[in-house]
Amino acid sequence: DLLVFAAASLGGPLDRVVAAWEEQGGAEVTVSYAGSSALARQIAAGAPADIFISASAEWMDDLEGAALIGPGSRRDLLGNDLVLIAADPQAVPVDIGPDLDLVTMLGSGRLAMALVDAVPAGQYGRAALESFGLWAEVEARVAQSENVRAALALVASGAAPLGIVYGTDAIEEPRVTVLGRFPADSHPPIRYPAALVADADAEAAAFLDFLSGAEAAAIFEAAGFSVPWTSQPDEKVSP
Amino acid sequence: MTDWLGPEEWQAVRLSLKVSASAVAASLPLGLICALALAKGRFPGRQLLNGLVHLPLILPPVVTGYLLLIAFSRQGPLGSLLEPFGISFAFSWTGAALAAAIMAFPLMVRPMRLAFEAVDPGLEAAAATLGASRLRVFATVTLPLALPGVVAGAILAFAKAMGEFGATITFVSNIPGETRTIPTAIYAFLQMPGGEGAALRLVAVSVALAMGALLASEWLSRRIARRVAA
Amino acid sequence: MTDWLGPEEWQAVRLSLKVSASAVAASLPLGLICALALAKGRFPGRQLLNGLVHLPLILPPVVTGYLLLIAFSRQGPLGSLLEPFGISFAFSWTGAALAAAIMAFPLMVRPMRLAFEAVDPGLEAAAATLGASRLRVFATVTLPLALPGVVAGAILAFAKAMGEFGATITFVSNIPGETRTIPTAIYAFLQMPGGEGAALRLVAVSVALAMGALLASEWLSRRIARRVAA
Amino acid sequence: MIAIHVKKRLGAFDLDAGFEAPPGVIALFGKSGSGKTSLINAVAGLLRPEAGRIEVDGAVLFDGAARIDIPVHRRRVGYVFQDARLFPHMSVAKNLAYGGRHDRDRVIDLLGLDTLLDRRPAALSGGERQRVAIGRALMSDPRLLLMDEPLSALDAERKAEILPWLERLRDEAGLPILYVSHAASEVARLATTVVVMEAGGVRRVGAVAEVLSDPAAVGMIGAQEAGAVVRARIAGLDRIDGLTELALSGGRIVLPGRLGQLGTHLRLRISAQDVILAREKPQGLSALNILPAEVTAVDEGPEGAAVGLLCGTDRLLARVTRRSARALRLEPGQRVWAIVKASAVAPDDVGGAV
Amino acid sequence: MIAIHVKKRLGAFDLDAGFEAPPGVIALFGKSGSGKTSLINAVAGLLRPEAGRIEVDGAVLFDGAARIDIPVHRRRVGYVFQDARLFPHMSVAKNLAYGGRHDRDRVIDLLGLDTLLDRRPAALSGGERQRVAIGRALMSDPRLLLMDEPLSALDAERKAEILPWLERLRDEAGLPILYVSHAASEVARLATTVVVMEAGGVRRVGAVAEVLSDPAAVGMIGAQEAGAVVRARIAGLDRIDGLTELALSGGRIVLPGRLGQLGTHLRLRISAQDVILAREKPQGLSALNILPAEVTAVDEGPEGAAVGLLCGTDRLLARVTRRSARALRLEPGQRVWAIVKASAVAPDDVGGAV
Ligand SMILES: Nc1ncnc2c1ncn2[C@@H]1O[C@H](COP(=O)(O)OP(=O)(O)OP(=O)(O)O)[C@@H](O)[C@H]1O
Ligand SMILES: Nc1ncnc2c1ncn2[C@@H]1O[C@H](COP(=O)(O)OP(=O)(O)OP(=O)(O)O)[C@@H](O)[C@H]1O
Ligand code: MOO
Ligand SMILES: [Mg+2]
Ligand SMILES: [Mg+2]
Repeated sequence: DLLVFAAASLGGPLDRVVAAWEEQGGAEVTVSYAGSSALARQIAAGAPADIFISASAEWMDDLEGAALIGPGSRRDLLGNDLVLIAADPQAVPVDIGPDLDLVTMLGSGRLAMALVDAVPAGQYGRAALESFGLWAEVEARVAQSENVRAALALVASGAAPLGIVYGTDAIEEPRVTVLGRFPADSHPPIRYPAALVADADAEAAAFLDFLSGAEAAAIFEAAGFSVPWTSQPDEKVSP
Repeated sequence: MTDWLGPEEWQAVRLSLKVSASAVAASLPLGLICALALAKGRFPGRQLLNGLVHLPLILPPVVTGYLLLIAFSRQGPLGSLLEPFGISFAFSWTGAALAAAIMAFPLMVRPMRLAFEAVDPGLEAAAATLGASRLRVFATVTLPLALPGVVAGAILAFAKAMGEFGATITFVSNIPGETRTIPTAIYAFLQMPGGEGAALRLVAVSVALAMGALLASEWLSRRIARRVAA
Repeated sequence: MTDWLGPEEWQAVRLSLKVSASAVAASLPLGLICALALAKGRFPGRQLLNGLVHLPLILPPVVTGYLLLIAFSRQGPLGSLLEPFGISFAFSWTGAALAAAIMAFPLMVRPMRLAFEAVDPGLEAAAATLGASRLRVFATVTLPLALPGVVAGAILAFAKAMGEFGATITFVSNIPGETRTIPTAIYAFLQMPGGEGAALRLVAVSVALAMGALLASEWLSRRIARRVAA
Repeated sequence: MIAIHVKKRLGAFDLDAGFEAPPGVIALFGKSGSGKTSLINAVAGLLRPEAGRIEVDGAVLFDGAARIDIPVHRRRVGYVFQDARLFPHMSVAKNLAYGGRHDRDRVIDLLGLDTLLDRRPAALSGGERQRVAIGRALMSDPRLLLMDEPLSALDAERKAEILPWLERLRDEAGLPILYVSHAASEVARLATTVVVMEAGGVRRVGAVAEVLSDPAAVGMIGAQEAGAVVRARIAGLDRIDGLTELALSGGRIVLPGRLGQLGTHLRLRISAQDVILAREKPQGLSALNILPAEVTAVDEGPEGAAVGLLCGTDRLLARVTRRSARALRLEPGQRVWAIVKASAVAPDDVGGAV
Repeated sequence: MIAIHVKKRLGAFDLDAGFEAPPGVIALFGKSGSGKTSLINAVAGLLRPEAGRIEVDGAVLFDGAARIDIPVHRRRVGYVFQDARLFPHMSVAKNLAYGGRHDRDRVIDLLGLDTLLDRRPAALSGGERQRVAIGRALMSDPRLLLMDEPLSALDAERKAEILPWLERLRDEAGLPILYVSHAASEVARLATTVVVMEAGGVRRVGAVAEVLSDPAAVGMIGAQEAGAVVRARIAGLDRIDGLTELALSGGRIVLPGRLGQLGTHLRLRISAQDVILAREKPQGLSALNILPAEVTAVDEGPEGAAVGLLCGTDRLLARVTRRSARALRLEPGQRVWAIVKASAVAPDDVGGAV
């Protein structure tokens, strides 16, 4: 049996990948979803996890630094992008760049984001706005949520007129309208690194490979994730 | 002390105190009414009221935050009701206080209710024979005798409000100076690798404040209890 | 009902009941001792004990979970102490129960303490003159008379345990069948696009269960109160 | 006029009591558990009867048929509870003033409360507590006073101080009092009407002089407690010996102490055990009080005989052994001498009905 | 032997009381607030004295100097509180059995508790509660009984039933009893020793016969309550009239009722107001009890004179008006006739010290 620690935002598609794996006769997989920080700390405290899928590179770096992950097993499993969403269904798409007049668009409202210092989605969003020189003028107008799903809820409920969330979040929320996508180069690449936990066995390695395989890729892509490794297949490493 | 907490953290501390105190002060009258109704009332729907009061305790805080968000958004049932009056809790410290008040409400009501139930009905009857109306009996006999429990409930609620996080951040988000209370700041630090140190400093402040409140409440209850029983 | 909750959700429901009930049952003796010590004891460090008991209420749950994680990890001060005995709370349902017990502890102790304080010392003195030792006085007079408060505390703690999320997920993660209680399952659903429906179903179950417990407690307390006062 | 009729079931106990009485002090007399407290609780409004009617001086406090049920706090009843029920969080002064400050200084003085005013009830003795409770009820200026064994926790001296004050309340303020007591001497001193209760019902109602002087009632009241009540006028005062001479309808008697102004009227309780009977007028006795009387009834019981006497127009009661009754050939119509050692004497005003 | 010496400051009140007394019933007599309850609380262990020593029948319960302080539950004191303090969550039966089941059936029968056994205390009347409290203390088989005005809530009939039982406890079981009461008649019937308290201190200690027959003590005890206690032997029984003839040291008297077995000894309280004095032997009185006596002391007070008498070897007490005292020329050494209407009479066993 395998225990996978995965960032909570991977919920739906990862469950489907696990189902596909088990259907093919793979070992039973249990997934524990929580915030990446909590999972990383638990692994550091000796959690019996076999695989860790983080929503941020930082926490994976942290574990790698402490030699808690299988050497060479780390890979960027998934990618994502950032979108600007609006509560107003009639809102017209905009060009996302240095000319974006977010302040005017917000009016008296707030811009919903995840915590800009602490939660990856917020950190990426802040980097993007900084790269356009927009951060200084909107900083005071940002409402920061505990996680990106809460930011999405702020917009979906109409509490905030605009928000910055992952593309995958916007897909399944009918109450929000995507106004535009942030260019990939406006923020550090959004990556979900995955790795084996230090003393994982061969079965875990097999599942990690399955996660990186074509069948899994199809499922993740259907959910809106990008699959960066498909363009760099030779970076795959087997333990 | 000013050295090891930055200005933003001090702001969070001040805000937390303001939010928690306001939450307790504003919900106290309703809390008393609910406690009294649950303790002495015999009306249909009493069980329902009891359940309602306890709901925030049972629900994960994030869910409570979501429900508040939905209810008080501009299109929400309560938000649309209040909007014509210019009342809005969205993204303001009053919203944080509302969230804290709701989360702390069950903790406020329970001890008060128990205290009201423990007041000897014989003394209330004696007051009535001396010509005291129901209201006067309450104000001069029931409430003073239940005061240790009432204070306990209020301080308990204050402590809970100081620690409330999930519902607050979900409902009113985290806006420095407006809704960024101590727990949100702590949460943010804990999300960052290496943020533990800063988080623990804030934890220390938070613990000190709430302990101070608890000590004060103990001292107060004992004074009251001495007045009442000795 | 089985249609609209999947097997995994049923698992979470069963687990939540097991975790909450175990948490309350296991912490009840300590809760009684603490409540009694705080109500009747006059010893140095009473204020410290009082503060300690309330700590989980004041701290954001995530912080409590984090502290538990550090304390009970294999290298942690408590974890290393318990390891030789084969006791481990790490990532098992017992850990979830521990987290729930600690988070619910202040809510358990407060009403019990108030109830103990409200017991007429004259009756305890009467029991002593009839030859009852301290222990017998407690078991036959103090405890029965405080029973409504004790039951209130236990049920309140149960309700809180049913809703506990932050400390649990931080301490023992969110492992289906082992540590995935209703609130963590709700959290996981809320993180998934389109998971709100499933989350709301679980919220409904959670509310129904906790309300059931509350109703049962009301009924029980009233029966006890009638036995005690009428 | 006070008219009380109540029906109420309490567990296995059935309260079904009714009586009417003129204003004054109505003594509720009866064994433990006979329903006295329940009855005055109904008058106070603390116990809601299933049916009945309670009227005090023209004011209807309760009427089951007319659906009248005045709330407790509007009934203006001063209630001295069997357990004092002081407010534990208030000083004695605050307790006293809770219902009003009617006649404050006199009440404090009478009940000896001045040194207690700053104390909390927990620091009072049992008797002190009861005194405060009495003061609190009096100061609320009630139209009806309910007293449930108010004096049983007090020492004799304090009792002797408080009783005249209650009498004055009854007479000067015209305050009706419903008074529960086990002590016939208290009842005799205070009561206008005696209501004897038994098992939730009223067994006997009547003017105090009539009930207490009835040989047939001795069994109900208790042999030790039986005794007649008569009205007397102060006919002389002996300042040197500190004596008061009283004129009864059937003769004069002398009592120790200065009992009042010349010419005023007193109520006199003459305990049945304090009356000695003689066929011939005795000489040289320390008891100076020898009255001619006629035997009206002899009620023989297991422990002796209760003898009803007519002395002038006053009814007296004597208890003698059966042997004495035979030796003196006591039978209705027989003329005897009654030698009286009057014990409990209460000054009573001219207006006071006996 | 019971030896109690305690010092304790309670707010402004200073308890500093000490006395020694032979086993039996020690009556604590004193005004409200004189410290009676505080004193027995110290004996029970509910109030810790600052200094002192408490010894009961050789067992040291407290000794400040030797740092002995037996915990309450090991003192084996049965305490009947001024407020009954029944356990509200237990039935009467459970309350009774809480401290033990000593002599259960007799206690239940005596106190008339059989119909109450299944009730909760809240459904009891005031007197019923006190009876249960007495039963509970008795059933715990104590080595010392503390009773704080236990009978004041009871009616005369019930009192008359319970008193002989307490007497039997004292005599048969040899159970020492510390008894607080305001009623001298209770004290006279029960007490072996009388302790008069005032303002936290002991004002007088002595054997009951000695204290109660001392004319100088009349002021402390109350004029109404004063009266001597004597020892008498049953010298004759009159079955037809239901009389008992008693032999005192100074003569014979006849009392109503069958008071015991021929030849046994009784304790007899003769209230000072029940004694009439005469210079010549009176004839044809209903009071058959005429004893020759010698005046030993005359104590004149504002309301009359207390006269000490020696009748055989028994001391009696009479209260007469000052006018009578003069008319009869009462002075020490004067021989008089005492006419007795004995009222409260308690059967007492031969062994009972008077
Ligand atoms: N805790 C206390 N603080 C101050 N004064 C007290 C305290 N407890 C008792 N007293 C005072 O001590 C005195 C003695 O009280 P205690 O109860 O012993 O009297 P008592 O003789 O039993 O009177 P009673 O016959 O009225 O019951 C009273 O004047 C009372 O007010
Ligand atoms: N709630 C109740 N349930 C059942 N029985 C009750 C209840 N309340 C009172 N009783 C019974 O009713 C009867 C009358 O009680 P009440 O208190 O009126 O008596 P009382 O005449 O005042 O007696 P006491 O002189 O002893 O105070 C008692 O036998 C008592 O046990
Ligand atoms: O319990 Mo919560 O998880 O954040 O307040
Ligand atoms: Mg009563
Ligand atoms: Mg007392």
